[in-house]
Amino acid sequence: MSNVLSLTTFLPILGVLLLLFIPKDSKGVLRNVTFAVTLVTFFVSLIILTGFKANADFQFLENVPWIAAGPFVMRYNIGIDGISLWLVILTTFIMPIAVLSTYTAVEEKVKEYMICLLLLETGMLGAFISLDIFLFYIFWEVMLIPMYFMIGIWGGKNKIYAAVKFFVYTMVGSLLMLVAIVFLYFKGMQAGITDFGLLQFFSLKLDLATQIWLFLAFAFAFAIKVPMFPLHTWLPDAHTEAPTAGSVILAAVLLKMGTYGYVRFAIPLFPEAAHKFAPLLATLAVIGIIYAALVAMVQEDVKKLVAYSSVAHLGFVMLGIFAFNVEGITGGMLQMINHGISTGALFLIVGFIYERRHTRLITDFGGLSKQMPIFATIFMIVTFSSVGLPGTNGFVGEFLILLGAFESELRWWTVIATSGVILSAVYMLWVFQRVMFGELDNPKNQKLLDLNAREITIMVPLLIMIFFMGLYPKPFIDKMDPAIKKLVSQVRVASVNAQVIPGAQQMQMPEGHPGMSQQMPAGHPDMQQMPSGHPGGAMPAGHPGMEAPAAPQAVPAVNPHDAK
Amino acid sequence: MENLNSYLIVSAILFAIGTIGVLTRKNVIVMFMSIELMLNAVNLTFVAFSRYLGNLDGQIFVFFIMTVAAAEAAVGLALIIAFFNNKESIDVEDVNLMKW
Amino acid sequence: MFDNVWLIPLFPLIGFLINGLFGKKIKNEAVIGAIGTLAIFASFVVSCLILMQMIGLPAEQRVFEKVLFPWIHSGNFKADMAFLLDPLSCVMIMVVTGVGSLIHLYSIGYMHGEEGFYRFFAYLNLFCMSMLLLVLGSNMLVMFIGWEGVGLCSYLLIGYYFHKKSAGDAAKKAFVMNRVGDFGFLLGLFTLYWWFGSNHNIWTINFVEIKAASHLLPYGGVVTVATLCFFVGATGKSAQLPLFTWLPDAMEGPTPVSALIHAATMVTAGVYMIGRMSFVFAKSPDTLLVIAVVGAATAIFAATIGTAQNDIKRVLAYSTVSQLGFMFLAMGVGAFSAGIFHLMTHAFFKACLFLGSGSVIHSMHHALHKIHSHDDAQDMRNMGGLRKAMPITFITFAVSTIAISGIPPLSGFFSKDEILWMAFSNQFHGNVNIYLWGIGAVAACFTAFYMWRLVFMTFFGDCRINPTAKSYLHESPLVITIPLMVLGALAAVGGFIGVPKILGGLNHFEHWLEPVFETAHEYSTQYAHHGAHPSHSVEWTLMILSTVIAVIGIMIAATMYVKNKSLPGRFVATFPTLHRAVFNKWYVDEIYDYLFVNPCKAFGQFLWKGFDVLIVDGVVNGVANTVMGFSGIFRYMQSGYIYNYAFSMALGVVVMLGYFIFK
Amino acid sequence: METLFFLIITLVAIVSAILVITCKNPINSALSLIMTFFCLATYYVMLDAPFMAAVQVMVYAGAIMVLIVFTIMLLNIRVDSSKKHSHKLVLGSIIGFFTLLNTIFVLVKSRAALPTGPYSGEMLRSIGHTELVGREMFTNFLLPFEITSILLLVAIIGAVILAKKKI
Repeated sequence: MSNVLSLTTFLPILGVLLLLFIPKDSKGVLRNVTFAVTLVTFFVSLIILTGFKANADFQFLENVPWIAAGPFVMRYNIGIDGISLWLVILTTFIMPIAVLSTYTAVEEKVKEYMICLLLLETGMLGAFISLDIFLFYIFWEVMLIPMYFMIGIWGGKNKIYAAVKFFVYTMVGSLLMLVAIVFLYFKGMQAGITDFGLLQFFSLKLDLATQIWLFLAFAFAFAIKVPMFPLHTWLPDAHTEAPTAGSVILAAVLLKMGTYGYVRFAIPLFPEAAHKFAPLLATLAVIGIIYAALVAMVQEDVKKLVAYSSVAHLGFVMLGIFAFNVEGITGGMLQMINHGISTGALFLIVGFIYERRHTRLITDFGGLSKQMPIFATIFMIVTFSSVGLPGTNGFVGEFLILLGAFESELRWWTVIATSGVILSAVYMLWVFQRVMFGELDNPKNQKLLDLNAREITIMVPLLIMIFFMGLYPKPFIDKMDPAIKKLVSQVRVASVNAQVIPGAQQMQMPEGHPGMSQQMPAGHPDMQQMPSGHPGGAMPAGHPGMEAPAAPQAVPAVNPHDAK
Repeated sequence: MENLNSYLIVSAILFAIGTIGVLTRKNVIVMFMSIELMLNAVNLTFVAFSRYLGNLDGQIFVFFIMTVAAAEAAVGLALIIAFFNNKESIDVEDVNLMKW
Repeated sequence: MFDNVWLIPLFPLIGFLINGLFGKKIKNEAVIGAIGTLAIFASFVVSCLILMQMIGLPAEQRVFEKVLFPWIHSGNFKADMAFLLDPLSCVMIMVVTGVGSLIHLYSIGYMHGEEGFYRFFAYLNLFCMSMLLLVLGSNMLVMFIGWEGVGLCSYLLIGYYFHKKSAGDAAKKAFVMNRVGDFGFLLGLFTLYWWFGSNHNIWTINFVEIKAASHLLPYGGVVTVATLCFFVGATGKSAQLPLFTWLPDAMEGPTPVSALIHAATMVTAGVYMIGRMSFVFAKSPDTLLVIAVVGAATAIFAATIGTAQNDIKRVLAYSTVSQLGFMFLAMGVGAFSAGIFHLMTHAFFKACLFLGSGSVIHSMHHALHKIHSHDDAQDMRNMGGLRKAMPITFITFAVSTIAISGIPPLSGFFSKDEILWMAFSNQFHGNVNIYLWGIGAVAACFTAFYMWRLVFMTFFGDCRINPTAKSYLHESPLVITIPLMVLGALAAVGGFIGVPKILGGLNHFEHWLEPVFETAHEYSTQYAHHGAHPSHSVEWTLMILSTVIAVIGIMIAATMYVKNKSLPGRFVATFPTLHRAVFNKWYVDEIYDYLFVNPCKAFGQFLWKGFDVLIVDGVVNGVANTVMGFSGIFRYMQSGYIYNYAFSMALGVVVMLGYFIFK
Repeated sequence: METLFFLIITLVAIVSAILVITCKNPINSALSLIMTFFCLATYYVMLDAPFMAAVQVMVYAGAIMVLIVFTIMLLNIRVDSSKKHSHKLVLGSIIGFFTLLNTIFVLVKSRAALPTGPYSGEMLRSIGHTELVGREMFTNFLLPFEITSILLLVAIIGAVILAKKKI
């Protein structure tokens, strides 16, 4: 079973081949086959889960030659570690649910729709498992196309606008990333790197100026995908126009590409630059949290509201990642999965009522609890999961993120972000109240049917995950922990060398203990290597002699000119 | 027997006339005939060269060109009829589906 | 028995699952009610056993931690699902399960025939479970689960009549205000965790461990920051200024909910939390002062509003807010055990009052329903003279009212008097003491006044209800009156476990809690002004004074509402503005709407329409439009006419050929 | 004599070719085109390729032109009524002129070494053009010849499918 990772990734493509032989009029068969394919993919991915050993290494590696064009050597180089493992599982877990949700929602061009879904799955899985930067880029783009069609063909009223907006936004980012990848490769070649394999680039030492430019290009591409404020405006449009399954996948998995990109590429490849921009990105993340919450509050369309809540949630994820400590990144990773589950569930819920009423305006609803008690219960659980109620999954992630960020230099950011917790309750409960509570006064709503068996089947796995992850997140954390520790140590070496930007210093609490002790608990193995008493956090900004104390073992001397 | 160049010049003139016809006329059938004219100009060149070089390959090619021309005539005219059935016109300006 | 502490929250959880998942199919109210009640009663039995065992142990061994399973372990952070048993949590589980059992029993009668009967019991059990987690949690995070869990249940139960818009609004308001508090709680947790971790490499949120390390904490400084954050959490949960407005609105829920959640248990969580972390709070005299001031201010503020309300439950709600203010006052003056004592006695008499009012409403509702009247069954202006129709309800209600007014020797007297005494005699708030005491005493006077006003308006005088309806008024069934009698009895005698020394008592209660609070007392003596301790005669004087004050309050009420009934009307006519302000709760809701809610919505609207759509999308669409503009020019090259393409092609061929030939 | 004949034929061919592209009525264009085809057949005879001439007359002047004339009559197109675009005419003529220039130069001036074959005038006359072409066709070019049949088959099916309104 050494090829199980490839198998998981390309099973959906085999499914596409199978679908090609099914006449387009037999919609039932098409749906069932697609569902079966995604389900099989999920079960195969469980083999990965059980076979995965909780250590920091990349596992299930496959590495074969692929393209060798002149100096460019791309290899089919895949593997997963604790960080990508859960995202792979999340993808395979969400897909059958998404497919099941389309059984009555999509009636036109079913065959093409199912093919799009399966292609999308391969694209997403491929992006998560790629260890070759170029391979990653290919899969990254592969994801884009089926999604574009899903929005553009099966979307709502304004679908073309939304699809083009989605496409152009993402494309602008990814082209910048492509340039950066090529540039990085040339830099790598000078240092003796022979192919696009990601792991070799981790040990590549770049000077700060180069790092900054490359980081910016990568960060920009990922920030669009996340999406971070102020690059988020494609998301509400794409979400509102996309069909339910599209929204679910978009929210559950595609957005994770952005945050995953930071964790896997942007930060470990360019650690010094990442540290330099951490305050900026954290600021944007925090603005995103508050901003999206405020905007979500006044939305009239339920789906748009959920879309904005996504922006807020991913703001939390970004904050956690840029805390650069184990708690924060673990929280961020958990929150990615949580968000996939809860927001996916929310979109499914919106899809359910949309299918029944063909409207998503909040004012068209009210008092549905009376008519749809099961729906009300499920909606409530998901709402509270999204709000981050302890005992549900949302809490664990959010708590660890805030805790991690509070421990790091991002203390004041955390304080503001924590207030987002209040706002999320406001907008989620308000919409819940307006939709579910009150008088059932709209005559159209009085004939609504409660969820049927299929719809309940869709929601049950999500509900189980909501409680399981909320009450017993240990198995999740245990598998990702070693990989995250490794990532943190990778980044931490750099943190000492990174310039401390002005302002970070003022963020210290008045007790005025050296910044070092905050980031680095005594007893951490890295600690011994550091020159004792070097107050990493308290170094005056712009000090050109920065590289002197820490340089010998970690990073080549930073050119003072670049450092400015 | 005239020398090769005179044939070649005649064929060049015919080709040019055909080109002008294709470019200036709007009637699809006339354009179509102009294309036939251009093909024939080429045929003439082939036959002339074949004769002066003592090599029959060129004439064989003319056969093939004729076959292609026949096939083209059949399909092309069918297209024109189909187009006419749709648009009640054979004006090339009405072939504007590509217009944005 | 200690090892089985996990059974306590487990029983209600099982009850919740059975009723929640299958209640709809069971249908039989008796079965559902029995499941719900027995679940919590089983917890009560276990709690009793644990209490017995703990009483048998020497004081210093009365701490026990039970780890159930590891919960969140990441990096340095460790939080287990673990329970802590000590005298404090013992008191709390006894109150929660004891009062809880009675209220469950009561609900069987009160909720009879309601739609969603099973739902009610499921939520009630879930609430009990959360509350038990809150009080049993051995670290801040487990406490936080309970903390939010009770908020959730409060949300669900306030919104029980979800078809009423006011109920939905009230539920949301309660949850959001609680969330504001949670914000504080989390920040406090972070601050404490980070401070211990970064300074002493103690990465913990476990109460026992923090207590052991609490001597490392400085006085003031970061502790003030952390404790103030925690206190914000407490104000949200316990409806203190400025986050108290949700509690009166929460009366939209069924009456047993008001009794259980909004009087006896949940709202006291803030007080419990301060008690649980007394060793941290005691390190910051500034925070203690803030707590005392906020507590006193809430006590008087809510009491004034209580005097002008006509809805029987709202009067009780403001009374609760006011009494919670007393508890915080106690915490703020370092009288932790007095605060917990008042918490307990308050649970007895306030639960009894709420249940009594529920009994009244139940009866009123029934009577009004019979004559198809749409009058408000909760409005005291429609009541009067009910003592004849409902003797048991009246007696228990009256006992509890005497207790809350602070008339000896009922329970309220002992606890309230101890708080007032400590407010006067504590040694670390200096000159503020006298004001704290004064405000407390005035608030006590107001309390006596509005509580007796309620009693007089409801049970005395003539019946103002429609005469036909009057004949339908009757005493509630046994299942309702039994809990009333038990609680009334507890309200009467519950104070005797905490009789102060000066009255010849042994103050068992304080001794019982001493192991929990001794660390805190140790810290607070560090900054106490060691002045002359007030003498016994002062204590006696104050005690008599506070009783006299309560009696004055009762007298005023009697004058206004029994003897001279025109007085309230004339009073209103004389001070119309004052009355309007008090009647409208000092316009706090309106001020909040004006200051927070509306600006937030407007700002959100602005961000969406102004920033998102106009600026960000404007830039994006602007770029797109620029590109479109250029392509609009270039598109003329792409006419879409095939002959134009043929032209270009021919031209291209000619030019290229020409270039190669003539070059 | 032969030169004069050549010149006359050339004149007729060019004039009729010009008529093809200038006549307003497509029928006239078609008839002029037939004239041009006959002139070309004449050239083929002069070039010792009588078989080619025969095929030219039969396939082009006969089959293809009949098809075109039928189409014109079927569609009942009379006069090319739509307005003229003078700029198009001018541009087309210029391009046509340069095409002529290019073609003449390519054909006449830049003639590189071309493969010569064994078929002299005498041979054509003695053995016969038809037989020689036939031999060549069915020996060296057998496969392409067979493939043309497929091409024609495809064209027939295509034409039927395209022209029919409903299949």
